[in-house]
Amino acid sequence: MSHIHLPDGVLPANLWLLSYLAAWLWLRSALRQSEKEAVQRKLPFVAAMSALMLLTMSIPLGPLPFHLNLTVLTGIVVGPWLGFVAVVIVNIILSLLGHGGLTTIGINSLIAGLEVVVGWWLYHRLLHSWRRSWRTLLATGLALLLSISLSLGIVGSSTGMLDLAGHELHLGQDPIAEEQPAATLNVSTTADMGGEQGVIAVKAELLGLTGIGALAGILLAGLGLESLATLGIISYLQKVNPDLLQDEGPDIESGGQR
Amino acid sequence: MSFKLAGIDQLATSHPSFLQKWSSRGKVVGTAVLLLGIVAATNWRQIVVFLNLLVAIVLTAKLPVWLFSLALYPAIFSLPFALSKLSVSVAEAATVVGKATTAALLLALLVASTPYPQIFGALSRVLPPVLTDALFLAYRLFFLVVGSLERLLLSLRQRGAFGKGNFCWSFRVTLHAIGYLIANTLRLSQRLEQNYRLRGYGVRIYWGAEPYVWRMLDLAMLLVLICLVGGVLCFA
Amino acid sequence: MPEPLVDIRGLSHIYQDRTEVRVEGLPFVVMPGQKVALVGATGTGKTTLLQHIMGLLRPTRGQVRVCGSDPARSFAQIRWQIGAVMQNPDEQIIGPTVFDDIAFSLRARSLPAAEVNARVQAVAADLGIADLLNKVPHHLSGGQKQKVVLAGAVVGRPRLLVLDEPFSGLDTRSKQEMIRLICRLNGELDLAVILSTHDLELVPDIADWVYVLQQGQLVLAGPPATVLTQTTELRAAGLEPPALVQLGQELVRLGIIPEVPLNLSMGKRLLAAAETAR
Amino acid sequence: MPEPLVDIRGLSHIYQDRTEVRVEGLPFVVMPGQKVALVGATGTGKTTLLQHIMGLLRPTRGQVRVCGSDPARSFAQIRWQIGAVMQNPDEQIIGPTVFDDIAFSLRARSLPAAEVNARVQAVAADLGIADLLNKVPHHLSGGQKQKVVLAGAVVGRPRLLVLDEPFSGLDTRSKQEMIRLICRLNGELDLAVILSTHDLELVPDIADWVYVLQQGQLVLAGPPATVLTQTTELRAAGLEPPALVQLGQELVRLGIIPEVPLNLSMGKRLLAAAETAR
Repeated sequence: MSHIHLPDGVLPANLWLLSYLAAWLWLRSALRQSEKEAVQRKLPFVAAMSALMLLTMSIPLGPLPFHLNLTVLTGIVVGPWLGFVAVVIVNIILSLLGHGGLTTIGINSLIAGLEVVVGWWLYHRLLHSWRRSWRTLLATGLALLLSISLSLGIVGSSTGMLDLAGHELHLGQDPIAEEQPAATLNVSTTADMGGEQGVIAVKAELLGLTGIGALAGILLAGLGLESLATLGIISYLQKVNPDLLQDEGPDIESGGQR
Repeated sequence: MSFKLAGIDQLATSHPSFLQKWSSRGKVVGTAVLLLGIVAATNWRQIVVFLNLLVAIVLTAKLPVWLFSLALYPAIFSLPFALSKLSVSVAEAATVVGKATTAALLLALLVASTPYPQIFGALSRVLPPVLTDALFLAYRLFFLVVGSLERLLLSLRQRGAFGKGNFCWSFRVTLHAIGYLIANTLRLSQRLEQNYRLRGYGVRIYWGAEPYVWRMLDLAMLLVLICLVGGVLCFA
Repeated sequence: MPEPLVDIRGLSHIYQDRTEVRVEGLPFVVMPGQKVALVGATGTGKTTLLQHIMGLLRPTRGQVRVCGSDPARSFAQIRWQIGAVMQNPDEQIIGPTVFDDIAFSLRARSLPAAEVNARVQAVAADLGIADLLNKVPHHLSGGQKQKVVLAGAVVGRPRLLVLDEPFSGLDTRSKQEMIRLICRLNGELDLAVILSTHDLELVPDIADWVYVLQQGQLVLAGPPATVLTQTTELRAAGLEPPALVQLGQELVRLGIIPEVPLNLSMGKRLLAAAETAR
Repeated sequence: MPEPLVDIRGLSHIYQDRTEVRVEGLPFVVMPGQKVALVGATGTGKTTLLQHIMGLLRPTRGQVRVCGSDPARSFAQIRWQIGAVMQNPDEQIIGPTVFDDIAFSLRARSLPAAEVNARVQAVAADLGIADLLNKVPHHLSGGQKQKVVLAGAVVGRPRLLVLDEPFSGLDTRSKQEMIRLICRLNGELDLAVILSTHDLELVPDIADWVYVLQQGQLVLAGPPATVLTQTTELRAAGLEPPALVQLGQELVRLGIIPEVPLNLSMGKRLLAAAETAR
């Protein structure tokens, strides 16, 4: 949902270098932390979730041009620390295949990593006593909302696109004075999303659907879809393999051939 | 996607070209130098030089044309950024798209001329070992899961999964399929890890038999690249 | 003479990675209610042929007719005429419970819940898996899973059942049980059966007609008794004739029994007859 | 008497999901250079037993000794003594080319490149896959892939080769070729072989000792000629005796041949002898 297919060469150097540094520090502490959690035993699951995230990005959801990210689900299944490791792996492989740049691995990992951690924390900690369905929906929805707003702010402002508000940027209708802030937001989101959502936002603009309404609609649709999808997948796993959803994550010896 | 990955593997290991003469470490560092040049480029002329260089390499190495399609995604993903730059100038917009496309083509060239264990091996010099191991496992798993998914989708299609024109039904089936894939992939990852462990994985994955020394050929290639990147950036 | 259910001639399919798979030579024809085995070494194109029958692939060249129409073009109609069982049951079962999985194709056709329920119960009872309906498929044995897949394939009352290597991975008991079930469904529902396999031992028990595929050519066709005794031709196609048939041929040559036994029960019967005749 | 290579007694393993798998009854003992088949219906615990031998699982109860030590504890040492071939070759291939894959365990042991090269070339030539060394495993057939896995398992010159259902999915030709290769490796390298299977037809060709596992109990042990003719006991264990053995028993009862043939060549030999005797 909020994954950025941000290509190389659009972010200012200080931003991607800084995000590289931050992601590196986060990764170090994630690895140090997970060392205590028998990382060797859980490594296969990290790899599995990475492979699945890569895969679901190529499965369209019905007629809609969205794809799932599974970031929150990854957090729920392998935990917050190893979940970040999985996210880094996904971004490295994606960049090697042209989906997102090499210089943007840092920022992409930070934002997706945030979804992993917030999703895990909401699901397994804050809302622990809630019903599974509400807990899943809220954990996914809130985690995504947070990461979207954050990436909006960081990327939008740092690429200087917020400054473009003053320019005539509307591709659809004439801008009128009151609509200026909405237009600003729209453009920055376009920049932030970069990928399908960005393209959709631009399409929406071309269709004349400028303003906060169209944008909110698009974002909410994507956000709602990923939340519903996470819920659907979790209820399925709950029926089929409940041990995968335990707090400690799946255990190495369960399942498989006898 | 799986077709492309298998095709890339095939090219990387068995496509004869002058690229295979360079060591993988040389190629990885060379890629980094060129990438820095692309990222640091400030106008479209510089990008055009880099792009031409890469296209020339792809063509002289007789790599298949579909390699260019890998650079197509970033071109699309950079469009929104380009649109926002249109207000400044067309050249600015072209630079944004050009940068993304050229960088992606550069990486495509690297993966199509260097076997993946060697790329991961070079990465393992800078990345923590746990990350490299998981990266490697994820890459192998991806192949297996794609195969499994393809067969699953065929079977589902045959059973009438997606022909109903009913979004809710298709959505539910898709979620079940993804749920199934997750459960299955987690189990598969355990078997994979066990099989690898039996064969010596876990001590430290061995990433290829290249010696540590830099050969003259690699150094010469790097020197040429550095001069070229420096020249282009200063000149234009 | 009734119209053939399946009629395939001069098929060729070129995959995305440029490899070409051909099924030429004899025409591949299946009549209603017939049980046909398609045998050939691995990689000769058995699966490609079956996927064309199911309408999952479009031929690059050649003619494919199923129930009188082109299955790839009229996939939406043809689909309900065909039930399919593939090699790996794990890659076909996605319902969270056995019931959900068997009901899948009925729900895809938007049948009312009551009818779905009645049909699933009936087919599960018929195949002896009624007690599994509430189970999670993951925990079943390979043989049970394959029965679930079979139930899901025939619950929609198709006219044709296509099975692609359905026995690999099953033990002998489970294989025999699957064969018994398939033959019963064939008799009860007048269901035509097409089955691909590289295991010739099972062919006499399940098929009344055999096609042999050798490097893209259908080279032999006929009833099992005719085809399985042509050991030279089978070997040329990369197939090993059943051990029982080979031993039986020796016994015939020695004059101990009058004809080659195709399966164990026939062998025992022939020997018993030979004993009483002496 | 030499020390046994594998010695397992009263094994029980409780998985995380609380299911218990037992391998009790007779002790499971394998001597150096011996070829042992472990047969049993699916789900009886064959894989669990093999995983204990390979040190991948730690027994909840019972004793597991391999090469004189506990394989789960001294996994790092034991690993190089054991080569393993599992059911699905795709899940075992690591390298981007066949060469890299076969070389994997040698490189993991940091052997010098020249020795790695020599050993890989030798084993590939031995198994008849020297022409595949530069290929990408993804494009090979199932039988070729399984040979690559076998090469990767024996290239490190282990003392024990463990094979878990290595033939499922292979056609008869590939099965026979795998069997020939395994037997040759056994003879040349004095390699002990433990193989699990539910396909009794192949057991006489590959094993000189058979263990039968029935619901967590090792109930039968002995050479193939003894075990495979005990049809009642095998049926009780959920296994179907080979058709050839059953027909052979009839022939013995009728006095046509003096002993039960275990495979086709033995059957033909017995019949030829019977013919000349008449």
